[in-house]
Amino acid sequence: MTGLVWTALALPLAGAVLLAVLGTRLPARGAGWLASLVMLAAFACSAIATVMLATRPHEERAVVQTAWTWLTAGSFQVGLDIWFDELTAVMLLVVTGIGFLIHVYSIGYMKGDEQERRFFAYLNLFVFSMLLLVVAGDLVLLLAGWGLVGLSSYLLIGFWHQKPSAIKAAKKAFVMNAIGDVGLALGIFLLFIELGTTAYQGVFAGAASLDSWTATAAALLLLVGALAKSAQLPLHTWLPDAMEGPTPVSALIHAATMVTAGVYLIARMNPLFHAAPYALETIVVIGVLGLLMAGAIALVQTDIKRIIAFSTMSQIAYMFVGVGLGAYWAGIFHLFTHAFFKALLFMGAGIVIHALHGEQDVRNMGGLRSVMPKTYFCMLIGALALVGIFPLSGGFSKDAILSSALEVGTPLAWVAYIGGLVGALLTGIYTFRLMFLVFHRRMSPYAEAVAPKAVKHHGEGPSSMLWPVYILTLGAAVVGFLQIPGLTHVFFDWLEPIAPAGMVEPSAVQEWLTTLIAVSIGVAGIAIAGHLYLRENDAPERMRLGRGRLIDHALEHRLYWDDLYEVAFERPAQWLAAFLRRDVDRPVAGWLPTDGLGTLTAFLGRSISVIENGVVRSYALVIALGVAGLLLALLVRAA
Amino acid sequence: MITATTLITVPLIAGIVILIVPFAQRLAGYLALLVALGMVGAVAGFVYRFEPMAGYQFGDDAEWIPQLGIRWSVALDGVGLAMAAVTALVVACALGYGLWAGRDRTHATFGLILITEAFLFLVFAARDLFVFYVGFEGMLIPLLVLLAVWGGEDRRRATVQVVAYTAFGTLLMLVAILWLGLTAPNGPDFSMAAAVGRGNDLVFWAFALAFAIKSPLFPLHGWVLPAYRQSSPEVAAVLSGVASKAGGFAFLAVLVPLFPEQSARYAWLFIALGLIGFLWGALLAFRQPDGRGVIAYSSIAQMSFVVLGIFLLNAQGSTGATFQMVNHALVSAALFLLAGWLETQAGSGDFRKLGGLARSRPILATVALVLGMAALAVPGSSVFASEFLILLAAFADAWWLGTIASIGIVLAAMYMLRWISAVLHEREGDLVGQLRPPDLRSGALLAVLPLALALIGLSVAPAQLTERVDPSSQMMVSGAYGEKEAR
Amino acid sequence: MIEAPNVDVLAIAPEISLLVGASLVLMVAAFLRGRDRGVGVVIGIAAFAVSAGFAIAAWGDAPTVTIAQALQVDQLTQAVRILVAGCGILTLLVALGWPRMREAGAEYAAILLFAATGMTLIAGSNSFVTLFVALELFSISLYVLCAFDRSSKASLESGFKYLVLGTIGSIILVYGAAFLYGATGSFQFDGVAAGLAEAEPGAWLVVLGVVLVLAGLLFKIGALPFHMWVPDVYEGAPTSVTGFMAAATKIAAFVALARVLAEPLAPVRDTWEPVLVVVAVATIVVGNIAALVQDNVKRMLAYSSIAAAGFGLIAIIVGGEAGSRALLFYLAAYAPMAIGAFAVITLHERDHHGITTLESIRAWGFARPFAGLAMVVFLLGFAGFPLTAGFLGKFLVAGSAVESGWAWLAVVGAIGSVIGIAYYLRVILAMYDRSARSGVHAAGAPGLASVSIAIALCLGLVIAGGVLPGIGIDWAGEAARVLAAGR
Amino acid sequence: MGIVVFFLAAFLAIVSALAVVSQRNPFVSALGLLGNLVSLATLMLLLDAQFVAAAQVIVYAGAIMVMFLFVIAYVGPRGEIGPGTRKPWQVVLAVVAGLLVVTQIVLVVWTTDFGKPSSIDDAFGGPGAVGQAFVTDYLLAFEGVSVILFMAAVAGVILGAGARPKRLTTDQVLAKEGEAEARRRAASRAAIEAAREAEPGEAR
Amino acid sequence: MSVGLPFYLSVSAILFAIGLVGVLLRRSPLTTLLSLEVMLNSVNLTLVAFSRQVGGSDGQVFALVVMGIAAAEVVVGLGLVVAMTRREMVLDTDELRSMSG
Repeated sequence: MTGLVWTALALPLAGAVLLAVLGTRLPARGAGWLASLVMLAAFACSAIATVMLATRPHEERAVVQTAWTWLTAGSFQVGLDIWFDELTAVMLLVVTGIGFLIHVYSIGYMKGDEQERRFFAYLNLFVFSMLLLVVAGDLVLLLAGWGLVGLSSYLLIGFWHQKPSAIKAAKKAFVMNAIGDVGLALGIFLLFIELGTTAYQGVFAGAASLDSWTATAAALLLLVGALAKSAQLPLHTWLPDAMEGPTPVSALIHAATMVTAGVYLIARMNPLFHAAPYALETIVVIGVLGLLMAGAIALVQTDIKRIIAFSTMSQIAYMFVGVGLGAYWAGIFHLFTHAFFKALLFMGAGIVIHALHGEQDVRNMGGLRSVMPKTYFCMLIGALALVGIFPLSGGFSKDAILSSALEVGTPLAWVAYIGGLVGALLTGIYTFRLMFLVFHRRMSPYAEAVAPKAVKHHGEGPSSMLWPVYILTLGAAVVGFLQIPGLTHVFFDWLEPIAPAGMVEPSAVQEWLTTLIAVSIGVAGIAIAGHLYLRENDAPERMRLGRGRLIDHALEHRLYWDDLYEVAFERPAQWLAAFLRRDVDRPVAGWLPTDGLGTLTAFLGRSISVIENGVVRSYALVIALGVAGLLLALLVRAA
Repeated sequence: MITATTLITVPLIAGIVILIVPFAQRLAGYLALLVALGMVGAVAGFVYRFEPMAGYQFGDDAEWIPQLGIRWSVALDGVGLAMAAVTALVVACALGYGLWAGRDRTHATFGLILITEAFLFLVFAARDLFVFYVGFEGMLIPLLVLLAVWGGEDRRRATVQVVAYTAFGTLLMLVAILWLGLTAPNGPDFSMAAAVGRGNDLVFWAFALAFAIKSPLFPLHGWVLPAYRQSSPEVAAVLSGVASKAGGFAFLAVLVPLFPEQSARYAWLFIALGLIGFLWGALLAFRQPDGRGVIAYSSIAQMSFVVLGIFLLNAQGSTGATFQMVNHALVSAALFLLAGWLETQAGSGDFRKLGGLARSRPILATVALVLGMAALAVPGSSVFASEFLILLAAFADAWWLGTIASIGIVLAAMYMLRWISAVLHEREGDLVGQLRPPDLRSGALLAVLPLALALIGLSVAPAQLTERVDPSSQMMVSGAYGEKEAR
Repeated sequence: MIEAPNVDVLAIAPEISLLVGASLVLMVAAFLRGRDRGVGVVIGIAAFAVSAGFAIAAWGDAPTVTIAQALQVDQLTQAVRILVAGCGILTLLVALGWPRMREAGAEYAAILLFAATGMTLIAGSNSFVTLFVALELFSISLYVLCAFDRSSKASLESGFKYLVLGTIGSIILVYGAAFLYGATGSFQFDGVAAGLAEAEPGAWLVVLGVVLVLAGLLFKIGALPFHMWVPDVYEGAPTSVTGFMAAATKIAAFVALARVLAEPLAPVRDTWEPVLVVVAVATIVVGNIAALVQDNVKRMLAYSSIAAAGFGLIAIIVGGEAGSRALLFYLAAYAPMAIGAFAVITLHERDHHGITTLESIRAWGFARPFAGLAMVVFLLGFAGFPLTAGFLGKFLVAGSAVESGWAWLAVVGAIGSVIGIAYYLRVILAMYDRSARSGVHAAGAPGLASVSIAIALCLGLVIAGGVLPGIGIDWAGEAARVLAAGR
Repeated sequence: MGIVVFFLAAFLAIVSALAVVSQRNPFVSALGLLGNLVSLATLMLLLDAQFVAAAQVIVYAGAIMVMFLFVIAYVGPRGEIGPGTRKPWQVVLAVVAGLLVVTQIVLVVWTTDFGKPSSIDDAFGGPGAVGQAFVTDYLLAFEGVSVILFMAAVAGVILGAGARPKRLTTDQVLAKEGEAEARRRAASRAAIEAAREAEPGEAR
Repeated sequence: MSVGLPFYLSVSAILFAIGLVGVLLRRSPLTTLLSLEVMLNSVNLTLVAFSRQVGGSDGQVFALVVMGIAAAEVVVGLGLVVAMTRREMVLDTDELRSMSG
């Protein structure tokens, strides 16, 4: 079983290396198939391993295995450990499964790009990193995966590196993630100092013994890492920019897998967070704020992928709320369903963009329903799932989170509950704003000029792009049935052992009640969107609810977070660096001890040369004065 | 029998022979490369035979100048072996690059590089203060000549700056060594063992100054930028890759063990300087207009960080510092070779004239990316492992120390990404468009590849190194650690 | 009846050999008028060799005082005899490279032999009369040698300047000796010492005598403020003579100074010690700083020899066994470097057909690889880089200072050395300036082979003294014991 | 009597010394030196140093002065350089140095208690006593002086002897070598050029 | 009352200073050499005076030695002057400064 996990981990790495080494010796088309095949194999391994895990008795389901000692120094020791349990299995399946589909999709999407091989190498590298992150049995190893994920994300966002905007976005993502890495690393330091180990076993066993301040500090530091990776407040600004990358990347990394790593981390570290209630509350607060803010911003975006990106941020904020409330299973469940419908939405958007020759602005779309019916259908399913319309998957998972808030019942939980419902309204509006602007209404002139012709020639897309979408559509529709309140209980049962201190589980009544409310709100949101955007008018991109220019302006500028960072950090740092270089380092360290002293000694040397004037009687004078002077000094001294 | 003496004598003699005998250019290059590869083999043999717990090994100890109590005493422990290994590798790669790039009067450059290697080995293996001084000062000569003769436009000034700094430091150290050696209780004795704990503050500072300049530790880094910028790529690689490590190594292997009391007492100062230097170098690297500037300031930052790690005086700090030195040697040597290659091929290292090189140059892009990512310590890389250890040690020392230091990691990410994108990405620069530089191939690739592969290897299993280094490095700081605990 | 004093012929055989050699040379020259005068040089070399042979044969004999208390023949005397003879041989080899030697070689050799006789005598002098006579013997010979190139205005000028200033120096010395005679009633060293020991401390007459004697001797070693003649004389004199002056004169004058301080003036150490400390510091500082701005290489080396004199004074101040040993080794190490360096300059003057400046020597190192490399080694030796004899010399001097509580003087010396490195480097940089094209082609000319032999010999000595200095240190130690015992 | 002679001789010595250093004409200076050394010989006689006084007159007047006069005659009017100096600070400092030296020495000798002069026998200062000292205790010095004088004679020949026929200066020798060298190089350069033109493909 | 030692020494000191100042002020090489002779003479006076005081002949012997050496030095000095004249150099020591700095 562990062998399979190792294999699943090694396969994408091997794929990446193979692609990098073979390079142009590999036919361009072959690269995609090779990468996809690797992913399929990895998925198969994961699936079989999961089945084998399921056959084990409950208490033997957490398996640890060390390949070799990775790093040691003094008492500090990190093994190359894998930790395979139920949570790992879920993540493995999501990463390899969705990953496989996206690989296949990419074959079509990237066709004709001259850098195809590089793309698939990066994709495989990403999957390896993500797998390392989820199977790691040691916090340091998790951090390694954590960082490598960021690296692959950087590479993929900046894949089209000729575009300065893409490179800028990639750098931004990397730096933000590096901040998160540092936070995570600091948390690991603290845990090592307190517990003497960074392996999960030791940390889980020792978490309870930590005093509450230490536990809170460690948890908050880990949370910094989670926030950066999952693009949550206040480290979220990189995610919308990350849409500069190719669409499959957005689907894989910025929807299904990487950005959910923060949720995974919190769920994984639940014994620690359990010991740090303040940290959990912080997570809830951040989650609520994030889901509202991201939903609001999504209302006014015009880039199709950015809308989905903000939606992703918002949905992950839901997951944060879930894990923050202690309903780890609900958070992971939402992660699971979200992976399907969000990947689906991105891939659908990718098909649209493909058909429009790269156009991403929703104002240049419209009316595509008739041209691309299959895509429309699939995306509709995805959108409904996102809004949480019964019986699609998103509803079950989101409502599980909200109803958990009911179960918890603290004031904060109530806030979360209300916030979540408001968020659901926003979700309905922005999702169907997207759908209406893209697929309904009258075709924009650009779309009219491009889309019908493209579809006529190539169909809605190559089958390698469509089939993954179909599969995901199916998944988005049905995976929610794993956990139908009162009926099925698979997900909770499966994940229950990962939280030794127990998980919050709402009652079926709470869940159904919430579902009722949430679905109504969602439908209301759709209706509002219909009211606003289905009618033809001259300003479709405007969210006309907020008439104040201030709100519009603020939302369009994403509530000024980027500007804040620029003014608060970037510019001062740039200025400081320039100042130090020009006015401090060069003169003080560079000039003064070398040229400065050199100038001084040269001046002294020339002064001495002046005395050495070549006139012999002047030399004699110096000698005479020297003798007289020495004599005087010594006679005075002797006297 | 191959011992540490072999490591020193063979490249020294070979270097002098190659320097003097006017071989044909190619022949001299191949001979030098052969010797350098032989050294790699010899060091590999040492690594294979090394017993981590057995202290100093492969040593020789013989009378040299008995009148002064000076012995030819050389041996390698884990730390020294790690440094020697990386030196052998870096020098071989630098020679390979030089051979490929082709210089006028090759035999002289190659001979001098081999001589440098010999002196470096001497520094890393010395067990006698006199021997140590010979290596420490001796390596300066060939490097200076290499810089002064084969350097860039502004080489004169660079040379003078290097001399002004380094000579000053080492000569004061010489006086300190004399004091230690000649005032030994049982007559003159220059062995390091006899000097442990005997120094006073002045002697300590004389040593510290020399090492700080060589490292370079903030604020004594003024010579670095001109030296690194004006050297030819292979010399810059040796200079920043391994020669500067002599300073860091000396802090760990000489200063701290010899002066446990002072090291513990003044540790705070070195920690502070290391911290400032780490951030300072990173900030300045961020504003450099060319690749070498970035790498030079990142070297300052990294070496300051190493000093910080050493003066934490615990196992993670010292092992991490050693490991970090190895990593940085590989990274900066490779980056300098690459930056130098770029300058030759694209006509300039100026960012404004570069850019867009990744387009249709997959090998260059891959190698540069791997190195860049290693340099910015992407988690999972070997540099990450070493920085992690140092930061962990810093955090254990004081939480705020580790926290502030970790800012440097983020800054490192920023300047390395700037370098990568300025060179590889975005629009093609003017010079790139005009000169159409080729992809990284043949000799230049072969020279950089071993360094990159070594980095990858160390990323896969860093413990292979740390396990060998750890007992030695812990031993080195144990005395000072005891003092620190006692305070 | 006048009782003839006991003259131990064997004890003064070296001097006799030199004088016989001089006479022979002159006689042969008379016979060979108009024909090849190289014979004179050969006889000169033979005379030096015989002289050195006698001295070596007598090495280790019990010290004697001969010719009625006038001359001490001990290890120190023998050492100086050997050193001076060595310098003489090397100088004659170098001088052969000078075109004038074809006409006036015999006279040159003869006067060089006279000068050498004076130098060996001064080292063994046991009274101020002997000291003065010996001093004048070599001084006047040197005036002649400096002006030997009658066709060169610079040479005549340097000879005249040296004569005027040198005579003033000598007069000051005699004047001082007269006052000491007045104070103690004796010119004999032991008599003076005994008289001074009885004299009331700080007596003005004694102070007067001591200051004047010191001034006279400091003039000869070229210490501040009596150094003014050095640059002009060194620059103007024929280059081989300059080398001889820098090497042999320095040895003789320093040994004489050391003997005078250790024997007659030992009781008044309190009087002269502060003088020498001030002079030493000033000499090191001024010599080094002034050398920094020189463009004429000979002149620069003249200033550097002033600085070296300051360094030697440190050893004199330290005194005792360690200081004297260091002094002797330092002087012995300095000699081949000086002669070698000036030999290289001789070669360059031939190649360049003119004086040696930083401008004219540009890129010359590439044209003459061997001489260039040798020059680098000599300059590094001056600068005190390891593995050269110069390093060991400075090491011993600084070591003796540190050992006996004069560490700050060692630090001053070290700082001076840093400046020194800067100007030696200027020469190296110029010699290997790739941007310049050497206008000089290595030309074969008669006599150059012997110059090369001399350079090779010097090179061998410099490196041997740096790598295996044990014999030299023992040897210097044995010779120096005389001075240590005298106090 | 002794006092009068002393002061007279001392006065003459000083005046003649001043004449030596102040006269524009070196011939007059030389005569001043003559007066100076005769006065000094007188003072030495007062100090019972008859032999030295005699030697003073003989050596100086007989040898040194003659040489001086010959050379002065040889050089002629070119040897006349006026006392006027172009460096005022040199004058000031020279006088300061001279005064410092003289005052300090005078101060020292007048503050030192020398005690009574030793009693001496008749032989003191005579040729016998001095000669005996010379060939016994100071044999080496004696021989040394003779070697120096021998060497000086050789030197005098080298420096002042009549010019040898057609002797080139060093600069000329070097220049000649240089010309030969330049010719050689020009020839080889021409040969290389010719070879290049013959094979244009090979030229770089 | 006889003339004491200090008188002689004072005369000698004065002569020494005069000679010294002569060297320092005069530009003619010949006069410079003559001034040096004055200094040498003054030293000789000192030696002889001390010799009388001490009562040994050492000082007188030294004076004779000095005389001999002065002769040798004059030979060389005058030889140099002759050689300079032959090379048609200006006989002005202030002009003898082809080397300086």
